[in-house]
Amino acid sequence: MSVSFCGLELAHPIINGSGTFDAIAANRAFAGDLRSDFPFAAYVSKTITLTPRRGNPPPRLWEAAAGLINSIGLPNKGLEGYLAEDLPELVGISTSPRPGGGRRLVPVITNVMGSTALEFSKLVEACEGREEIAALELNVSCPNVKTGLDIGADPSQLELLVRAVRGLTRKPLIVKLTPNTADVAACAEGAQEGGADAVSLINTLRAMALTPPAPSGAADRRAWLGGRTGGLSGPAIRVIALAQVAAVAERVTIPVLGMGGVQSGAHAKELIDVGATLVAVGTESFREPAAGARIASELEALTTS
Amino acid sequence: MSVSFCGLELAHPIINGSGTFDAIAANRAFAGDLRSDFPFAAYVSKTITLTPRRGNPPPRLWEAAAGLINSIGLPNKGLEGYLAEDLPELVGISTSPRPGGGRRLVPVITNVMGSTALEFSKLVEACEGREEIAALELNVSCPNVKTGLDIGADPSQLELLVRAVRGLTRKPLIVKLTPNTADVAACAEGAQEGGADAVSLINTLRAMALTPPAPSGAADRRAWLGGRTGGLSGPAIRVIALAQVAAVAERVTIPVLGMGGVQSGAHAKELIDVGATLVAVGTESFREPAAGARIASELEALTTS
Amino acid sequence: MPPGAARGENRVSQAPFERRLLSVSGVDRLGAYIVLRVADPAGPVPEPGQFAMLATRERWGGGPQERPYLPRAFSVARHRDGESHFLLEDVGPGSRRLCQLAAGEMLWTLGPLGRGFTAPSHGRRAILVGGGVGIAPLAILQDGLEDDPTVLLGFRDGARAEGAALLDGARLATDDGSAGHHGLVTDLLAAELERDPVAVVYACGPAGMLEGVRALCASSSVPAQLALEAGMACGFGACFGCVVPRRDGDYVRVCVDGPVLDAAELDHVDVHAGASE
Amino acid sequence: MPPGAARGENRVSQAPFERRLLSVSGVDRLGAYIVLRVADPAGPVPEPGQFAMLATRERWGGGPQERPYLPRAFSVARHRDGESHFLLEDVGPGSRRLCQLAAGEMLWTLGPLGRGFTAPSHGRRAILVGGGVGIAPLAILQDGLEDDPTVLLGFRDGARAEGAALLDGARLATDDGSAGHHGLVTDLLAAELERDPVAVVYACGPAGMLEGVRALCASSSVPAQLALEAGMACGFGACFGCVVPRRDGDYVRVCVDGPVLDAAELDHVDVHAGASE
Ligand SMILES: Cc1cc2nc3c(=O)[nH]c(=O)nc-3n(C[C@H](O)[C@H](O)[C@H](O)COP(=O)(O)OP(=O)(O)OC[C@H]3O[C@@H](n4cnc5c(N)ncnc54)[C@H](O)[C@@H]3O)c2cc1C
Ligand SMILES: Cc1cc2nc3c(=O)[nH]c(=O)nc-3n(C[C@H](O)[C@H](O)[C@H](O)COP(=O)(O)OP(=O)(O)OC[C@H]3O[C@@H](n4cnc5c(N)ncnc54)[C@H](O)[C@@H]3O)c2cc1C
Ligand SMILES: Cc1cc2nc3c(=O)[nH]c(=O)nc-3n(C[C@H](O)[C@H](O)[C@H](O)COP(=O)(O)O)c2cc1C
Ligand SMILES: Cc1cc2nc3c(=O)[nH]c(=O)nc-3n(C[C@H](O)[C@H](O)[C@H](O)COP(=O)(O)O)c2cc1C
Ligand code: FES
Ligand code: FES
Repeated sequence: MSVSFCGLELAHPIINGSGTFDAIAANRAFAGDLRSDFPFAAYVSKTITLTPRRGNPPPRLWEAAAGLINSIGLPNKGLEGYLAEDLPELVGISTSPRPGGGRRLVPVITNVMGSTALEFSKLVEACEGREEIAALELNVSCPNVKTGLDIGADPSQLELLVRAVRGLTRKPLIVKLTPNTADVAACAEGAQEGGADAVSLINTLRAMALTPPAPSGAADRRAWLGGRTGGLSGPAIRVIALAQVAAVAERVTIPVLGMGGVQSGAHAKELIDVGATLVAVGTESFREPAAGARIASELEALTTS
Repeated sequence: MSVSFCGLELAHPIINGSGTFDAIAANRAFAGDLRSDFPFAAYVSKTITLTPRRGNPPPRLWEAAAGLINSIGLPNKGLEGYLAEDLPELVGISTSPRPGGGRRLVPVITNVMGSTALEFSKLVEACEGREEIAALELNVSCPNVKTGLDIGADPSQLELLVRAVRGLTRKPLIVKLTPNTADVAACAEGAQEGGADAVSLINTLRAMALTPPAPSGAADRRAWLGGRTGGLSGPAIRVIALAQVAAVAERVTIPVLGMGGVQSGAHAKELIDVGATLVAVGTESFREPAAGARIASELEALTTS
Repeated sequence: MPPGAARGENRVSQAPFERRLLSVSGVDRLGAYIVLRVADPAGPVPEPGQFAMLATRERWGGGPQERPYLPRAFSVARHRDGESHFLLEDVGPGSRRLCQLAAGEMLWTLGPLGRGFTAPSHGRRAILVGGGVGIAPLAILQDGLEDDPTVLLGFRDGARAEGAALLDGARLATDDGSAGHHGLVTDLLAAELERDPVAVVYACGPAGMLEGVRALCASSSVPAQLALEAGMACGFGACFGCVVPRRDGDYVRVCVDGPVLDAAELDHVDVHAGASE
Repeated sequence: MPPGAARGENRVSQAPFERRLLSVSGVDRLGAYIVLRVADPAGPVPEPGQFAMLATRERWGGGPQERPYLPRAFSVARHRDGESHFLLEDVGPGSRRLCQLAAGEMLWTLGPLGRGFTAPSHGRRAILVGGGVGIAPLAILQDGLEDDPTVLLGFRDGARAEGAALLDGARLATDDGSAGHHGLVTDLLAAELERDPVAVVYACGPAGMLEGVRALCASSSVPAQLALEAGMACGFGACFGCVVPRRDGDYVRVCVDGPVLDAAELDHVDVHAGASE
């Protein structure tokens, strides 16, 4: 089951989706030593920005049909806080011992987002200096200040952005594509042209919910989410993710990290069958914190049978 | 409850989504006279093309989490066949008598698609000559022969297309936008600039399914659908539709026809609350043929309470 | 205008436009199958070969896959004493949920739908050929025939072969030899046509079996009516999802142009016509 | 390192990482509420104020809305004889489904989670203030207190007021006057603080009530611990969805920094903190 991805040797192909598992909080909330019994083969941090962000006002969650809409708004301590306080706590984590061999170290993949190429450059440069970081994931789903569209939605713009940071790091560079685009495969190509070592997808799909009618009956039609709109994740988006991952894998030669609505080893295998090398689990971890480990063994059973 | 839309006076705001209700087949399949007891306030034809199409090879359906993927492939008799055989059977249909007043005539909205502006022009010209057609809906979700992207995915291209046909008809022109784009509001603006009288959304979202593992256990990883990929509809896409309809309604001044995953009057009301004038019901009619009438009365109860 | 008038003699009874909430009056085990009895005293009497779209009122959907979402198609296996009978095999989430129904529970029902079998033309004996759960529509067909037909049924194993009790005087074939002829039901059909080809064949079952029946009948120019299956979303011609290719290359909707088709209309029976392969 | 060490004295018992499938040992009606008893002899003993994420094994999800999808958060109301008790009110699809559970059915449980109440500092009497279903964590708190606390509970109506039986020696207030004081429970609290302000207040209930308690205690500088609610997706700090604003403007996660927060940390109780408003 062990797999190599951009030079990282992983215990199995299942990792977490950025922003869907807080290793530090989980290690505190749960008994036992999660640090030596980690459910994922690699740990992806939530998105880190140059300066600290509080995130969006609540409510931040809405449960949709077979899915979840979130408008978390990327709260984080900012680059300095992350490097100084969080990163040290994230090293030395390992998976539980597996039939194959003993414990495998869990490399840290740091996910960063800037609103300009310059911001991305500063983030990448700072991370390049820290050997605890095994790889970088660029979150290019942030809105372009001028157009309001996601930076990553335009293939040529994305290529320029990746090229701008490529020279600043020797670490594997994963570009997390936005699904809110007309042609995700062209965006993946742009990322590859710009020098990305891998692409990951899908991020959440733009969605919205309205405040439910009050018990009184008088309906209040404001947007429910503090961020007004949010991103849809979970089972509802799995077949959309499958189509986008297949389209991207056909178009690029670099490895693909697939995600979106994965709940089982069978779901993970479908993403791998259409071309993904690794599979990330997000929302399912909310239903079951140990989902990553379960899905990894289900996948193992499916592939070795 | 009666509502006017682009000059059409309708019994209520609920109509069918193109390709999700065959009035002629339904009238044959069901007892009683559906023609004088029609569930929808207007009837939208399935997409008509210049020449006949057989559609995609089966299988054409896949049931997803809270949704349906279809790769029907727009089978139709072609323009001539539609005008000669179907259209005459579609006139004189009326809704069931409503508390308000008696029966209301159900106008025919003909949905057409071409792969070039010229094809669209021929379709629109031919329809202009038939008074049985009350309005036209342009399906611009067909792939551009060069780029492979949906024609409607590029705002400026869309504006040119609409402008090219606008002059050819005095009938209300509804542009059915594609949801597979980075900026659906910009596309709506393009349609408005081009002279559209209204926009409708959302069409299905590109999705994919793989052939389920055979009972033998040997998994066959071919794409399940004859068309390889298909379009996702139903409850799973409702919150995405809500976000797109809200974004479009904020940007354009022309009326908006909203659809996507509507199963109840409450769902229809949410689309109206974010700016839709009419609401179309698609997949829900498969679960319940009379869904349109039920949703219309649920909506009436909600809005008059 | 009933479609029957439009083409052929297929017998058609029309469904009410509103799906109806009916109550389960009984559930009987029949070997590997379940016979679901649904009280429907007021509903239209279905014709042999017609089907209904079924969904339970409670617990339709849910679970990690959130399936079933759409209703499922099932042939009417019998209609007597104001009850419709359905023969069910658990092959997935929808049929499994229906198999879990108990007397008194409620069922959403849309039907009868589709075009049924046409009566045997004068002078020709009827041969009923069924495979697995596909024997269902042959039972209600047999109920309506004046002369006793020849009944040939094929099953995978002994447990399924118990389903044969649904019809009278059936001769069996099983893949594993646990009952009747050790082999395919089409072997039995071949012998029958050999013996006396003045017949009309009524067949329903997996696509593979139907294709065998079609080929046999074609080569011995015996008329055959095949009750097809296809994945369905609506059952009343709305979605165009249930198509099978006709000889002339056009696609026809199994739900409104079928499910019973004249074998002569088909070049071959596409494997995808049989969802429950 | 348990977070307890990090800040204050909040009592914390840690959950196993694997969600556990536990069996319902009993379901009791309590006026408008349901008391769900779950057998958990082997699990960690929860601290007062902690909660668990619950989901039924069967029929979680489905129906036209396909909800509930995620597990739901419920305070541990009591823990004795190897059983955890939860007090449920049917306010939506998730709580409704849990209210339908019968003895013997299985429940997915993740917990105990979050930071509980801190013991009353020496010399101050404990005043427990609860509103509606929010009285749940006060019961397990009362079970653990050496000296009898003052218990003030508010309810919407008589049927809900029956829930007061969960605690001992409670004084009541109801919106409709059907039981106890005709008015708000905060009226009772005001009088109590008037009488003797040397106290520490433990409160749980709708956001409106919590804000009233917070304001009262602030003005009479009485320490107060508030058990908050917020819509939650995970319950263990993973999603950052359950935040409430702290006085310093930062957001804190109710599931890991709470649910029990020192009133002094809050500028006000945001209405959205109370999902079951
Ligand atoms: C006219 C007609 C009459 C029928 N009569 C009977 C009858 O009398 N008795 C009976 O038992 N059955 C009958 N069937 C078959 C029955 O409708 C199907 O077996 C049933 O729909 C299966 O649903 P399911 O959820 O149990 O299984 P599914 O999960 O739907 O699997 C059944 C088949 O559907 C395909 N499939 C698998 N997953 C999906 C998916 N996600 N989306 C779409 N397709 C999928 C596969 O080919 C699979 O083998 C009939 C079908 C038709 C069309
Ligand atoms: C720490 C904690 C402890 C709790 N303890 C208890 C307890 O002991 N007993 C008890 O009965 N309850 C308790 N609750 C509240 C309980 O968790 C909620 O009432 C429950 O989640 C409601 O779920 P539901 O599906 O029944 O209702 P929902 O449909 O989820 O509605 C509940 C509220 O959620 C919001 N809402 C409505 N629709 C949606 C949607 N689609 N997505 C997101 N939000 C929506 C609305 O504000 C609504 O009022 C506690 C909550 C927390 C955080
Ligand atoms: C609550 C929540 C927070 C998320 N935060 C981030 C984030 O900070 N950065 C990012 O790149 N993706 C983020 N995502 C997207 C996920 O990493 C993942 O791409 C998406 O949820 C699809 O996978 P899933 O369906 O398995 O959840 C977040 C998703 C959720 C549900
Ligand atoms: C089976 C099927 C066929 C469809 N055919 C068409 C079509 O021919 N033309 C078109 O513009 N939209 C077509 N659509 C899209 C619907 O009109 C509608 O935009 C979409 O299904 C979303 O609505 P819903 O979720 O209520 O189904 C089709 C949808 C389905 C499910
Ligand atoms: S099942 Fe929809 S057209 Fe046949
Ligand atoms: S509920 Fe997910 S962080 Fe609190």
